[in-house]
Amino acid sequence: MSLLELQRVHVHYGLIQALKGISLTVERGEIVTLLGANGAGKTSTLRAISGLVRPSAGRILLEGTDLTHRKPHEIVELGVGHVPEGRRIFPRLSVEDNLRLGAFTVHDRTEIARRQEYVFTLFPRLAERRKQPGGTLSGGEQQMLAIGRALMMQPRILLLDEPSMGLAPVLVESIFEVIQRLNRDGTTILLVEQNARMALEIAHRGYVLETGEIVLAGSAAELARDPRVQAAYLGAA
Amino acid sequence: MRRPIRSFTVLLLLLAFVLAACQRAQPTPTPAPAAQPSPTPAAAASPTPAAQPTPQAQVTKPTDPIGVLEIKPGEPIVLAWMLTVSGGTAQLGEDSKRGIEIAIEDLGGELLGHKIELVGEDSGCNPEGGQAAATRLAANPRIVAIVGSSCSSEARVGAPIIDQAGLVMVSPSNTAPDLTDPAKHVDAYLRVAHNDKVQGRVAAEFVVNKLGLKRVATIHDGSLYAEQLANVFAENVQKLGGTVVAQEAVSPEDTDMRPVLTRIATQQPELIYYPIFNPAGSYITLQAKEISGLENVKLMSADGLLEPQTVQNAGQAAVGLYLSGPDLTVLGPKYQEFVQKYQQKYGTKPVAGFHAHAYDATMMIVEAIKKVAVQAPDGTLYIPRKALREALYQTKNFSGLTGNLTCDQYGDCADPKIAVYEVFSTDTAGWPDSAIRKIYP
Amino acid sequence: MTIAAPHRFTGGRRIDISQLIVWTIGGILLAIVLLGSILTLRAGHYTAAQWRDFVVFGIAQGAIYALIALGYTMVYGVLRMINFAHGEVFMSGAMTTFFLADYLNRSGFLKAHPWISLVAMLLFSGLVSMTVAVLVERIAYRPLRGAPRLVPLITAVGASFFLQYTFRGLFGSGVRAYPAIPVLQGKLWVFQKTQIAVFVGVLITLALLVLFLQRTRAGLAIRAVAEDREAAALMGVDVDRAIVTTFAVGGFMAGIAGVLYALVFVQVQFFMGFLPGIKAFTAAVLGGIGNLPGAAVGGLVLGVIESIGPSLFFDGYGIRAAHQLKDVIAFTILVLILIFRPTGLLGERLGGEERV
Amino acid sequence: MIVHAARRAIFIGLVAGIAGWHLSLVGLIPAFAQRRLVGDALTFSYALLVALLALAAYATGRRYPGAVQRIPWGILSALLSSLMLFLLALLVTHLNLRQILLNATPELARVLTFGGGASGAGLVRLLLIGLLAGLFAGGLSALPRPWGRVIVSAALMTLLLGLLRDVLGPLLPQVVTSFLYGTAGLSLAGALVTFLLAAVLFTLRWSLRAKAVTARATAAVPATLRQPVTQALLLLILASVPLWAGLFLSNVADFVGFYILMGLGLNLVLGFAGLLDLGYVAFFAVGAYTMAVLTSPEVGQRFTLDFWIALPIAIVTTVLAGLLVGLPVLRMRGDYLAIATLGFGEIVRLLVLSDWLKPYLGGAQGVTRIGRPSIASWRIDSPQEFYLLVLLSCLFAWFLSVRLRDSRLGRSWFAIREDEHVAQAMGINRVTAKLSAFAIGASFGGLSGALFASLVGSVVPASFSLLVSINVVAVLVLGGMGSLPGVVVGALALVGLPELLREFQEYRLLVYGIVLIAMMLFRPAGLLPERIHRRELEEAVEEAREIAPAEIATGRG
Repeated sequence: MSLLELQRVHVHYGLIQALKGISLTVERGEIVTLLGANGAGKTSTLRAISGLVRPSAGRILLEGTDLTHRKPHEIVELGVGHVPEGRRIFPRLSVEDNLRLGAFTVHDRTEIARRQEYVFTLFPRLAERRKQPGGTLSGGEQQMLAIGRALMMQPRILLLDEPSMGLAPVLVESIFEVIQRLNRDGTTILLVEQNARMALEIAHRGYVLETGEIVLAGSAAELARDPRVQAAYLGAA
Repeated sequence: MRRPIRSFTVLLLLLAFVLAACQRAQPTPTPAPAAQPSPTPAAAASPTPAAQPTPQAQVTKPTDPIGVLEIKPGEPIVLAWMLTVSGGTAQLGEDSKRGIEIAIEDLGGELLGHKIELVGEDSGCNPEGGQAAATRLAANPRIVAIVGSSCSSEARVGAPIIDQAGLVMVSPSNTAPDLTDPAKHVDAYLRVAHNDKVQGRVAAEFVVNKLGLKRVATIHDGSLYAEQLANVFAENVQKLGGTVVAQEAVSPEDTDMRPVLTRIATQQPELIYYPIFNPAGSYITLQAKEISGLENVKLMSADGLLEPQTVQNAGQAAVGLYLSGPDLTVLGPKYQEFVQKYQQKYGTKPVAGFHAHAYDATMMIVEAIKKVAVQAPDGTLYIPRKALREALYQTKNFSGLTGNLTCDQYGDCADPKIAVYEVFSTDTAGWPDSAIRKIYP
Repeated sequence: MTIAAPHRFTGGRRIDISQLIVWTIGGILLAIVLLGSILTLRAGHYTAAQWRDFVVFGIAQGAIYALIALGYTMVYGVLRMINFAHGEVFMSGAMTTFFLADYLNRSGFLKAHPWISLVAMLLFSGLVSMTVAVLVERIAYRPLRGAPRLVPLITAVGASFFLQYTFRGLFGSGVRAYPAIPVLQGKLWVFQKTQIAVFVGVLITLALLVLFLQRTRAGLAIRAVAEDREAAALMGVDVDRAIVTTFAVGGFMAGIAGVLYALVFVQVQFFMGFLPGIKAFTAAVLGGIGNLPGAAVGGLVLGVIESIGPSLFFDGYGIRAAHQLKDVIAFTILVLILIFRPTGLLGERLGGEERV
Repeated sequence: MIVHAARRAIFIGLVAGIAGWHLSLVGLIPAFAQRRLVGDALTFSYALLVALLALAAYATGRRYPGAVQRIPWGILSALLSSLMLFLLALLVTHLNLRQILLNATPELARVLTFGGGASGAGLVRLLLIGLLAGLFAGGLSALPRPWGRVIVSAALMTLLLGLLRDVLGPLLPQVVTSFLYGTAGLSLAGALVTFLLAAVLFTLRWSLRAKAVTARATAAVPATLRQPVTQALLLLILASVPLWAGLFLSNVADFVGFYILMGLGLNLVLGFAGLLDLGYVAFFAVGAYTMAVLTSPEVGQRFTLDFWIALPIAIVTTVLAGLLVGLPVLRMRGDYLAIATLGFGEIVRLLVLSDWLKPYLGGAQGVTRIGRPSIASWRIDSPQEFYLLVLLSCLFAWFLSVRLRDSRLGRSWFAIREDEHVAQAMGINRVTAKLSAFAIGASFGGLSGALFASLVGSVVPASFSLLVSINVVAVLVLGGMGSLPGVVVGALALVGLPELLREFQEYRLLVYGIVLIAMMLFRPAGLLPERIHRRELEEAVEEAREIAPAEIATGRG
């Protein structure tokens, strides 16, 4: 059984159809990336998985458990972490409060403290600013906070939406390193990324979305070699 | 864009046509089908539901310049109320309505072999409410007479409409002087509530002559009643040689009166007169003595606060409060009995001050109906409307709960005896005797 | 660029003109108030003790506003909506608890154990108001969450009427008087003891509220939802529950406020929630809506201005019955704050995002 | 499945029962018991109770496809509600609750049990009626398409006719009245005839619509003529109201007209430009007081102007007032705007009430003896005559609204409503657009106020409370924001209908609250939605449900 499976998922916003029957799977331990142009439905796919939009048809399964009609917080409790586009940290809450919210589903205080230490070792910068409101951090630090927050819940699968967006190249590098490290530590990752080159570098497999449909699927290496992908997303002539 | 303009022209033409029709057809506008009470068309045509007049009926049917109401056997006699039963003043009207209901119950729900049906309109304690309610009642030809209105503002607008429709109204609680002012009084209007001219004068006489106080302050609450009464009081005090040192106003929703009382305190009055309602009235009572400079001030209010709640709400602070109002000493056991009925029927003590007046108004109307109604052998009842009015105006020494009522030519029927009471105890169980005593005149 | 520039310029200048007019009006108002104050003070009608009394009265009244305002501010901070029915939530607690208080009084328990009775009344009132607030949220607001802002505002008005007239229908339109609590009678220095009770009540409630928001999990959830509802949901926060908690806490405080109100002002009635509701909202805006200490400060400031304002501002002009204009002052402040400083005196908090 | 269905039936039954408790204890049911609708037996409260039970049964049954499921589950719900009602009757009879709950009277118990009392007989009666109501509701919804609706509509029509006895009775020819109506309410024969007639009428209407006969019939008339003809017909009917409606109905029509005027005015501000003004009463007050001060000999300079001179002055004054309110709130939106305007409305009311301005505005006494218009020798005095003036004003406002809607200015309002920033970026001058919305909108309110003052003949501050503003907003909400016909429907329903049922005024605001909430929950775009707006709102509400799936909506609660 796959860790995550989408079966012909449709999503509508009012009259506009964002997803037209997406089917995909993510296996345990994988990094899977979704590629596609703006508006192709990448974000909608993630939002559907974490329950922020309700699919009009289709099913979403997490290790066989149906997520389709659950509320977002229930899905989180089942082990789906989601770092949304634009990071969405809580700007007026302190770094610590932000992290505590990440572990909101955990009730054991020592466990929370342990995880917080783990995040702080991963991102020492955050430890320095633990009392500071999240909104005062720099862009890169905010992204660290966002990922750190998702780690606090120790998800079985982490959905990452555009983690590199708006960051300086050096920071992008380090973010991707962290992603890989997380994956090595056992977190399954579904990655949506504009920077297709880097995404394909770290991913095991990938899907390409166009206007709400999957048009290509395969291993990262295959996709990177595919001329259509090269033309559209990797900027190769 | 030409379309609207064209239809507009069509409309204008149509309107012109209708206007012309209106003007010709209705010199005195009254509802065409309900026209029987209209003053102008001769009475000959008026006994209306004359679709199938029985021979006997024609013999006994009276004539009347403004119409005769015909009540067939089995049909009820319809009385109406026009009171405020919604919004912030709701309890005033509700209380009066209960007085009417008890009166009807006391009659056994019947009069001259006909059931009494009670209909009513909310008049909302404002002119447009009075207007709407009055037109509604005016359009109902089955109505014999109206108990109402609650507030003087309603009556000012409503009474002319009621008058034009040939009905008659008896108000249980309007006290504004202008309603029975010879220049402004309309024929259809009577009241069993006292005229505030009297109350204001008596109160002023009491303060200046009996208590010997010269410096007074007044507070009203922005209601028509309170403002008029406060002004009448102030004028009379000045006439008697006193000074009005402050004239303030609060809003009925105010709860903290201390600031306004402090303002008044700077003028060092000897007495504060605040003819307003609860809850605002009780707030002043409660808070006045707390103000430095007002420790020894006397407090006085009027019939708006002449109810057990004033004492319950203000507790110990109410002791020593003067209240002007109708002379309760004449109320005696009959009133007590009434209050008991009230309590039994509605599960609460009277919630405002004019329930007994409403009862009396109803009974007065009933008496007048008994006087003028003509009963045909087949049971049909005829009530000539003008005669009914006249009978009401001729009411003399009618012994009601609120005193012996005698109506004057301008519709003032109340027993004009105004007394001043002093609250001496907080025990309201045996209201009024257990808590207040008459000290003037 | 060259084409766009003049256009932008004229647009900008027009706004400036309208703003200029607004600022001029504001300035004139300020001048009137200042001149009036100076005239009043120079006339010297009032003694220092009287001025002090005005402030004292204002604080007592303001404390009540503050307590109700806390509920407004919490709901606004979390949901960005004006819970128009909050005044009625306040009323429902006070009205219902009257019967408990009356019962305790008749049975003699109130005299024998005043403190226990008081606590029982506060709890009871809080629970009633809480239930009402939660029900209102469940029926009138939750199904409409995410709809245009106007929509819940209208249901709130509807809920307000519904509650007012339900209570009127159930208990009648009469004014009811709470029994006096023996230990709270009399004066302490310049204050009535009941006023002190209210003031202490406000401080305790505020402190508990801040602790609750800062120190508990539920409080954290509420703060998160206030900032970003969707992100909070992604953290595993049950948004519905957080919102219900907000209403419950706000309702409970309104219930407490209801009893404290009854201690000071004694009389309760079905209509009693309306005006304090609007005033409390004004207080919340004054302090910076969404800001809890702001609501408390706003309430006190409003109370004091209402108390002192008519005498201070208008006496100098010899205006008749100046006290009648106290609500005019309150509403003018409301409008002026909204125009010139929409974030209030202390600035808004609790919530994030730009608004206005 | 069965468990789920049973739970649902029980839930709805309980909810209906609680609704019954509420209506009983607030006094609605006992109050309505006085009003007989048909014959001597069927009172308004009985009709209401039966409707409640039937509604419970219908709501339970509507989920299921066939009568086999609908009827039994519906009956279960209805019976449960009956039991709840009986329980209340028992409580009321055996516990003395009157100290607290005013309406917990023995009388209530009698009404609740349909006259049976809190005894075995009452229980049997209630259950029987519950059973019948359940059967009726289930059976009705199981009928083929039009019949259920026709029967319900006809029944409602009959009840309405019974309810409006005092209004309609005097208007109809004597013969008809005496046939239709008994001593109170409809006579049995009258009810039967009304019901059959209404049923035939509704059937006809339904089949007409189904077969699109209307389309063919109107197609016979040349297209260019069609609109003017229907319009002229409509206008003729409208203009003839005072001829047949009588004094009271004309008066109601006038008040409906005042609210239509205000509704159209607020519609420009709220419906078109999307600015929520909760202080609209301010303009109504300014119009009314300007008229009062200028034409009454009582206040101010003590000179009086003619109505026709005062009217334009009143309108100009309100336009200025509109600008004065509009200027400072230019930058506000949403809730803040609503509250600021609410503040303005209250300020106006408090100022006219104040003793300070009493020499000019009359204070608490208000102003009486306000002038009435006259044309040549004809003095417009009665509500009937006034009606024509009101009608003319309404039509004028209507045409102006239509013109504005289709104009450049109208489009810029819509743009601001949709997105202020985008609108500004598109080169729309936000200041001019907003100010003109406020000013023109205000002028309608001022016109309404001036007419109002003149008709009533006196104004007092109490008439200009916040309730008026809320009323106007509610008129728009009910009709559908931005929709012109919606304003008319809203005003008829929220101002006209309650006037016709004035004796139930006590419950007016209660019902009002319920209507406001129910409208927003079930039909947020109003009864006659404006096209663009409807789609938008429904989507938004739909989306709201998707994001935060409400249990109420899905019925999982």
